[in-house]
Amino acid sequence: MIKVEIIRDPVKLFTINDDRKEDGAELVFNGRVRNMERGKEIIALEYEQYEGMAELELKEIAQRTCKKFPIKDLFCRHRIGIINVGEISLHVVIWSKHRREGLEAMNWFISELKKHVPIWKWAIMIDNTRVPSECKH
Amino acid sequence: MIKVEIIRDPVKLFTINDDRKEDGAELVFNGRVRNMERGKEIIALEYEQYEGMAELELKEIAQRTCKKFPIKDLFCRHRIGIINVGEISLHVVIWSKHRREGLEAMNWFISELKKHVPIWKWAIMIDNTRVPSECKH
Amino acid sequence: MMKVNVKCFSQVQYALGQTELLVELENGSKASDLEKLIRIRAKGKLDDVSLRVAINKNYVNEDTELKDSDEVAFIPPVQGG
Amino acid sequence: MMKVNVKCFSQVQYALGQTELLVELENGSKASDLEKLIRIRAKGKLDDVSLRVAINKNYVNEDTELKDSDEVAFIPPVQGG
Repeated sequence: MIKVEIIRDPVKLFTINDDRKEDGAELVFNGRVRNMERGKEIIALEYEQYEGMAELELKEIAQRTCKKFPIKDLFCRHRIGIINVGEISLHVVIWSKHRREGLEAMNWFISELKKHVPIWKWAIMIDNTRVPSECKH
Repeated sequence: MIKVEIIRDPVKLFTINDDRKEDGAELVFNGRVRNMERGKEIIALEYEQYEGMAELELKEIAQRTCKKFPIKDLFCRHRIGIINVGEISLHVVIWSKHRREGLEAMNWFISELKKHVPIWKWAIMIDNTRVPSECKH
Repeated sequence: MMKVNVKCFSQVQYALGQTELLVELENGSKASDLEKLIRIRAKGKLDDVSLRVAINKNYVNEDTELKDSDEVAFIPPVQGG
Repeated sequence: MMKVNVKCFSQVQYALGQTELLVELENGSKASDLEKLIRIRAKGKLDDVSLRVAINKNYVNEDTELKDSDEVAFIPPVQGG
């Protein structure tokens, strides 16, 4: 199953429990806002999306990930708006039979997301100015 | 910081929060017991360790991981004893600046663990017989 | 003639000083024609910026013909994650 | 002569039917000498099993000389994770 959400509130982690009997590997990725941007201290990032298209693209990439790798379940929450340093901007959970395909799928999903999903960042500096982020990952 | 534990009780997940300001990637891996072993249904795996040596090896591999990759923090809990299908046998959290090194470190750490840490498995079948596990991963 | 709605994000928004604009074009115009117009309006500020085109929220080829009342976006390098 | 304590796990335990055994050896014996003894005692049941040696809970080379009261384990392929 695929779950994809673009949200404005702080990310709540997806519930994980012991109910899965066929997946030996459960992988959780949390992308968090770092306190430095191009060598300068920041207090937050502001994420801007192309409303509608961002979620469509994210869903399509999730579907492609589940076709390319032998996985059935991928859950993803991407937060937008102002996200303080330390907080989660991206939360992904992937379940797979073995760890290897889970790790590869996670890496691929996030790279594709970073290439295609129409979301952009502004850095909010310690003096509260707002400058375009140029993070090249 | 490195934290390594071999425990007998159900795995409690390590606490994660928004306090880290320098690590953009937080990766959690949970290895769970699958319901099939060599094509046959099982109800649990029993993990046996070389007491003392297993924890020493695990710690050394964690330290080598933090030298080989640019990461400072790796937490790991490995459960032993009888673990029911669906439950977590291995819980690992790695924090890194960027996702790529975190994913690579996770993969490397788990492969090394599977090569070197003196822990073995027995499969407990649905008729309650106990047979050596031959999972080749 | 037809009218399309251009959505502006990030560097495009910054270069044009607008989040949205309505552009009138000749029938049969392609996305690439509109991109030229947008780059001219940006007065050089988008010269170093690679743009991909989306029509009605889907990435398309630059050769795609526009239709009346299409929603068009020129997408600068994205930064999600 | 010296005595070493051999810990048996997994396939070794299964082959020997014991979790632990005390073995008397000539001074200067190496880990590889003890391994030969263990394999003989297993009566062929370990022929297909590769073993690594640990002395006092550390992996060592097969050529390592044993000392009195060493704790020795012949480690069959491990299965953690």
